[in-house]
Amino acid sequence: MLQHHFFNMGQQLEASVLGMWVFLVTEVMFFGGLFMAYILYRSMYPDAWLAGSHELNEMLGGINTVVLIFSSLTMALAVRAAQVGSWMGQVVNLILTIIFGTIFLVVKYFEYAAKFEHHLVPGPYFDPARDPAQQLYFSLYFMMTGIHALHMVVGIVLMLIILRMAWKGRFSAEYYGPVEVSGLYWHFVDIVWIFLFPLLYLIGKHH
Amino acid sequence: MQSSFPLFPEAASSIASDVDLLYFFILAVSSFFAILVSAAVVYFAIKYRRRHPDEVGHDIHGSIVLELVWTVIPFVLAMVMFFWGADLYFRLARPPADSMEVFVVGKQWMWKVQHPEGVREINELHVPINRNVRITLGSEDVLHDYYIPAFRVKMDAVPGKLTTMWFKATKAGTYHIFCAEYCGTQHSGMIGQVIAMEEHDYEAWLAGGRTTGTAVENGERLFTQLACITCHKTDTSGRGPLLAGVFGSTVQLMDGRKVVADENYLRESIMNPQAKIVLGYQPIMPTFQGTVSEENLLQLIAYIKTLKAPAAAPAAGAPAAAGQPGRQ
Amino acid sequence: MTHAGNNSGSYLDAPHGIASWLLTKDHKRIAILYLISITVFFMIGGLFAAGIRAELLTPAGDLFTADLYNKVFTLHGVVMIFFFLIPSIPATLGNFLVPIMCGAKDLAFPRINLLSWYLYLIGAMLTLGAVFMGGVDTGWTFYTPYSSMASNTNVTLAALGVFIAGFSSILTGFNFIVTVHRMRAPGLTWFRMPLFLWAMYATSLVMILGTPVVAITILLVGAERALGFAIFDPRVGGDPVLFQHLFWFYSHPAVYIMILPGMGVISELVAAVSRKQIFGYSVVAYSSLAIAIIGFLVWGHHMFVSSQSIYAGLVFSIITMIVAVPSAVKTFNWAATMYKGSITWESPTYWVIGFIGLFLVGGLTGLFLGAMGLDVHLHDTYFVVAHFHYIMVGGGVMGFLGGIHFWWPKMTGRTYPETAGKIAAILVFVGFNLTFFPQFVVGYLGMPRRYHAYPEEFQILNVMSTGGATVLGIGYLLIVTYLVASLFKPRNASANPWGATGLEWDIPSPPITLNFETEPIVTEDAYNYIGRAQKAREN
Amino acid sequence: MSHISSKGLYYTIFGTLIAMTVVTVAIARIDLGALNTPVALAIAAFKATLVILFFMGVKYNTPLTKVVAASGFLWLIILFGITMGDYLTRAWIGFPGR
Ligand code: HEA
Ligand code: HEA
Ligand code: HEC
Ligand code: CUA
Ligand SMILES: [Cu+2]
Repeated sequence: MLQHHFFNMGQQLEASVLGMWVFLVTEVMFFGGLFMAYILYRSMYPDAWLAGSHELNEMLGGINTVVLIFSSLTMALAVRAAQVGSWMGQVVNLILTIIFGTIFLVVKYFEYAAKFEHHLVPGPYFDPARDPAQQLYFSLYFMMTGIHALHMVVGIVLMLIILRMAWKGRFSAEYYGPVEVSGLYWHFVDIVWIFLFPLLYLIGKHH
Repeated sequence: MQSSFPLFPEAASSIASDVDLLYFFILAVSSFFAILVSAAVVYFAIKYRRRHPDEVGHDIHGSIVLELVWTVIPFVLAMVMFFWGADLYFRLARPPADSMEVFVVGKQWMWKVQHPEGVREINELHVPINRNVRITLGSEDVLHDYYIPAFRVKMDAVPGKLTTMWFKATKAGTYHIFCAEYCGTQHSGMIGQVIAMEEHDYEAWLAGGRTTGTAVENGERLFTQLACITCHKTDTSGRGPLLAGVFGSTVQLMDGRKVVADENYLRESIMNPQAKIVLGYQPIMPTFQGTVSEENLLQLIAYIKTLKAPAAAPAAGAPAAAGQPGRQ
Repeated sequence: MTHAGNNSGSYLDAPHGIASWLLTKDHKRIAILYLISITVFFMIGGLFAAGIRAELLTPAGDLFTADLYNKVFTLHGVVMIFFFLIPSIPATLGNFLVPIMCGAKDLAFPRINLLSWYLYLIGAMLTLGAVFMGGVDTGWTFYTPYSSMASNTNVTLAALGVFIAGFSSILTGFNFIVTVHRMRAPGLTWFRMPLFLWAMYATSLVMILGTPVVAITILLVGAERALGFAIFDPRVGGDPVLFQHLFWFYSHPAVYIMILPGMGVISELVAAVSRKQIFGYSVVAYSSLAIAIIGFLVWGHHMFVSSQSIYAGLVFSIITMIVAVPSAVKTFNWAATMYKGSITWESPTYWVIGFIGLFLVGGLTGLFLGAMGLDVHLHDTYFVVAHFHYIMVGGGVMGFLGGIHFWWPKMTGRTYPETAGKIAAILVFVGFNLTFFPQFVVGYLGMPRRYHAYPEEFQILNVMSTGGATVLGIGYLLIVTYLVASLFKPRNASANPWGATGLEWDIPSPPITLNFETEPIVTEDAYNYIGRAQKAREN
Repeated sequence: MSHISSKGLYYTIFGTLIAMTVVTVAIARIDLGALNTPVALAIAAFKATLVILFFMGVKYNTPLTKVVAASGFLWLIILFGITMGDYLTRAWIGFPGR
């Protein structure tokens, strides 16, 4: 398990955890560019944001938020199971995590389909009756949720790999780095959604 | 014009020699440091050249005093450069109130100029010397940049908004205009000339130019042609707000924000009317994006700017003009 | 080719075969892979530069069409920046030296290191693909709305290439940070680290914090073009200037990705050629971090005439002036290190002196640009072109070449002909100045950059520039020639040909696959020339 | 890193996160004037902090990890703060495009 260039397991685990954190910092900045555009345009076109947000399905967004929180819990429990060396705990929680992630994507698919039907996809087919500035809103909506969904896909693939390793009993109280590190990634993707949900779905719901 | 091998640009505006002065100051500081350090390095390299293969240098680790000295001195000099540069920049950014106004629109790949008197020209700009000239810049397509090296002025033309620059020519002559922001194939062909003339020559030139009415007259005509007038009547009975006095006022928007109605606000109100809805009105104004060219837009704005608030202005403290919910 | 028996464990020899190279996880082999690839891209970028200079020999745009010229300078900029200079020192010398200087057997994530090289290659291939499918003409800055709406060239493909190359750069930075934090040998405290490590660490910070922002920005431009999205589109109320903010948020700090490694190399070289402790070691170390961090606050100095608020301009201008100070401090410390040194006149010294002189001019002309009122006149003229070539070619490339000359014996086990090295350094220095000094003059005269044709009165200066570029090109060709030729000679380099300190000089040239037979233990500060000499005398 | 949190802690955090989600949705229906967005963001930030501290275990991690985790957000503030600083001061001078 110890790779040739590390001197001991502790060094290896510390290096991979630190590595994941450093990587997550780059992820924060990556989404940061989108949030920057969001902040600017929302401050310039509050009405367009209001109108755009009204087209989103708050219910589906809310369900997805809950689904992701569930998946974060099972992820945390999977890491814990690895730490205490429980094979059953790892496998069950990882499977649950993957299921929740998949539910999220399925819901997302239905949301996107509705947007296509209602001519809310920016570009030539965008509903001409709408204020053009709403194209900014929907462009950002699709970029932000789309890139987030892409991260979910990557996360699910990652989880499948980890599941396979866990299934084979590769992890133990001494060696659980990969579970922990992919868990960090999974939680990060959840955090992004925690911000996206109110910022995209919950604008001016009291109107 | 210029000699065939110039090494320094002509200084033909009121600000040019001030810019040059700062240039020479930084040049002097830079030359000092560049020569000092290079000379030191070369001198040390020769003086302390290695004499036997096993020789090592002296045991010197550093000196706090020296570190402080060469931190503080560059810092102070850099601050001088900053304040000096900032002062110049502020002067370049603020057109004097008495400036005559010229509209310039950049378009792939030409400059269209419109004088207040209505004379138009392409890729040329005739200006009188010793008068402040304020240029309002627009762009029809991509970024461009109006650059007159002899005047040391430059400003981007940004699609979607208006920008400003100004200068006062001091020497009659013909100078280059360059497009300094990359804008596609003919970027290097988007050039022209400023012709700075004595005041009376300029008047003569203006009189000889063909015009289709002043900018304001054209704006007024467009205002009718485009049927703005159907909603923006000369009293408050229209479906749109009364435009008299709007320029420079503070407008109350439906979403609670307040904005000052400057040129860019007027521009946006016409091209993207939904972006800011005046309090008390419906978002019914159609967009004129695509219908109104950037030049016509400048004319409309020039016209709206001349519409002064009605004589019976409300007394101080009284609510805004009757029927004008959005106006303050 | 003969293989000296005592080097049988060298990383170059075992295992054999192309596959063992293409699938290697050894940081030293990856460094070599990178070295080969960036050299190829430097040549390609240089060919484009030759095209630019040939066109500008005459005022009329007679050699190329305007369209072609625009593609040539765009690709020159894109290739040189993203595929040559940004990876140059970090991915070659950095990859090779960071683990060794740390006393580690490899980088923390060898597989990711290899991945980063493949990402680089994929990005490079996509960009080259864009070249073969007709090129791109946006300038390396990809300004909207030209790039998103007006240009009818292969922007999307090139942008994708840059996007992917960005990830390669992120992964390199990420690897270095973890390595420096977690893999240092016992006894190697932060303030015993060679300054090259400090510089690589600071560079990596910029890579991981800045690169993602430009990646997403480029992706947005791609989405506008490919999917019809609207982010910067002024017709629906988008702001093209927002693109500039996002772009320069990365691309100004990126200029420090390009120069900090060079500064790190020069710090090593100055100490080694003077056989002396660096003057003000900790100040030089901290100034790298200061540059990396403060460098993030100045990006708007590229936007003084972009219609950004003048108050924002004020803030950017003052911080620009402040960030110049740590560079100044470094320069003075290098000069002071040479005072009372024992200075050799071997070829690395030539590069050191060349670097300091040219970097000085480049950096100082940055001050002209940072002074807002003056930048109004200078922005987007050849003055800017001259400024950044002085730093990037005079500083960055000189630093890179200096480092290559210095560590070449270590990397390949071969020495190169000293005289040729000196002649090349002089040719490059002279040719460089002849190329770019006239551009300051023509820039202050007002010649805008990215111009395919220009007014006649600028011709003489442009002819000088083209002449200089020829000399410069010959200089570079000479270097490539003798370095490549040296590879066909037997390995003759000793472990420590310069008599320098540093962990890399304590191991054989070329090093063995896992660098160290036993884990090294560090007991002394970096550049302990005097201590070592004393010990040698005692024995 | 070798720290192992109890399952109970995870369930508590989970419960809080769900509750906070309900609160956000509920509060969005109340008109708080200009405060709606800040409140929504504050709740989101609170939720994110919980995830970072407990699910991701930063609370029990080395100071270095804490610094790294914080630096991402610090740099975001730089990006947002300075850029918006430009846009918010644009109208001050009163000449378009300056
Ligand atoms: C490696 C690359 C690199 C580096 C290190 C720098 C370093 C600096 N740059 Fe440069 N720059 C570029 C690459 C680089 N630049 C590029 C590529 C562009 C153009 C991009 C494009 O538009 O395509 C550009 C453009 C550019 C502009 C915008 C010009 C314009 O388009 O209008 C400005 C403006 O402020 C600027 C300033 C500076 C400053 C102040 C420094 C400072 O960091 C320099 C500090 C160094 C010194 C000052 C020298 C040493 C000091 C002394 C010996 C002591 C004396 C010092 C004092 C008195 C303070 N640069
Ligand atoms: C690392 C970065 C880097 C490097 C090394 C260089 C190297 C050179 N650059 Fe480059 N340059 C940029 C980065 C760089 N440049 C950037 C970012 C721009 C802005 C682009 C934009 O506006 O978007 C630019 C723009 C630019 C311009 C301005 C174009 C314009 O605005 O219209 C010019 C003009 O002279 C120029 C010249 C040169 C020259 C002569 C070299 C020389 O140093 C190159 C010498 C090298 C060789 C010549 C190669 C070696 C020899 C061979 C491969 C053999 C074949 C050669 C011959 C037969 C001659 N460059
Ligand atoms: C169909 C009716 C209609 C037409 C036609 C119309 N407008 Fe308007 N306009 C409005 C309404 C309603 C408002 C206020 C709501 C808003 O801000 O969109 C308005 C607002 C404005 C404002 C902002 C006024 C303020 O008080 O802040 C300007 C400027 C303006 N219009 C100019 C024009 C010009 C110029 C034209 C013609 C090219 C035009 N309008 C055509 C209905 C119209
Ligand atoms: Cu217009 Cu360049
Ligand atoms: Cu910069």
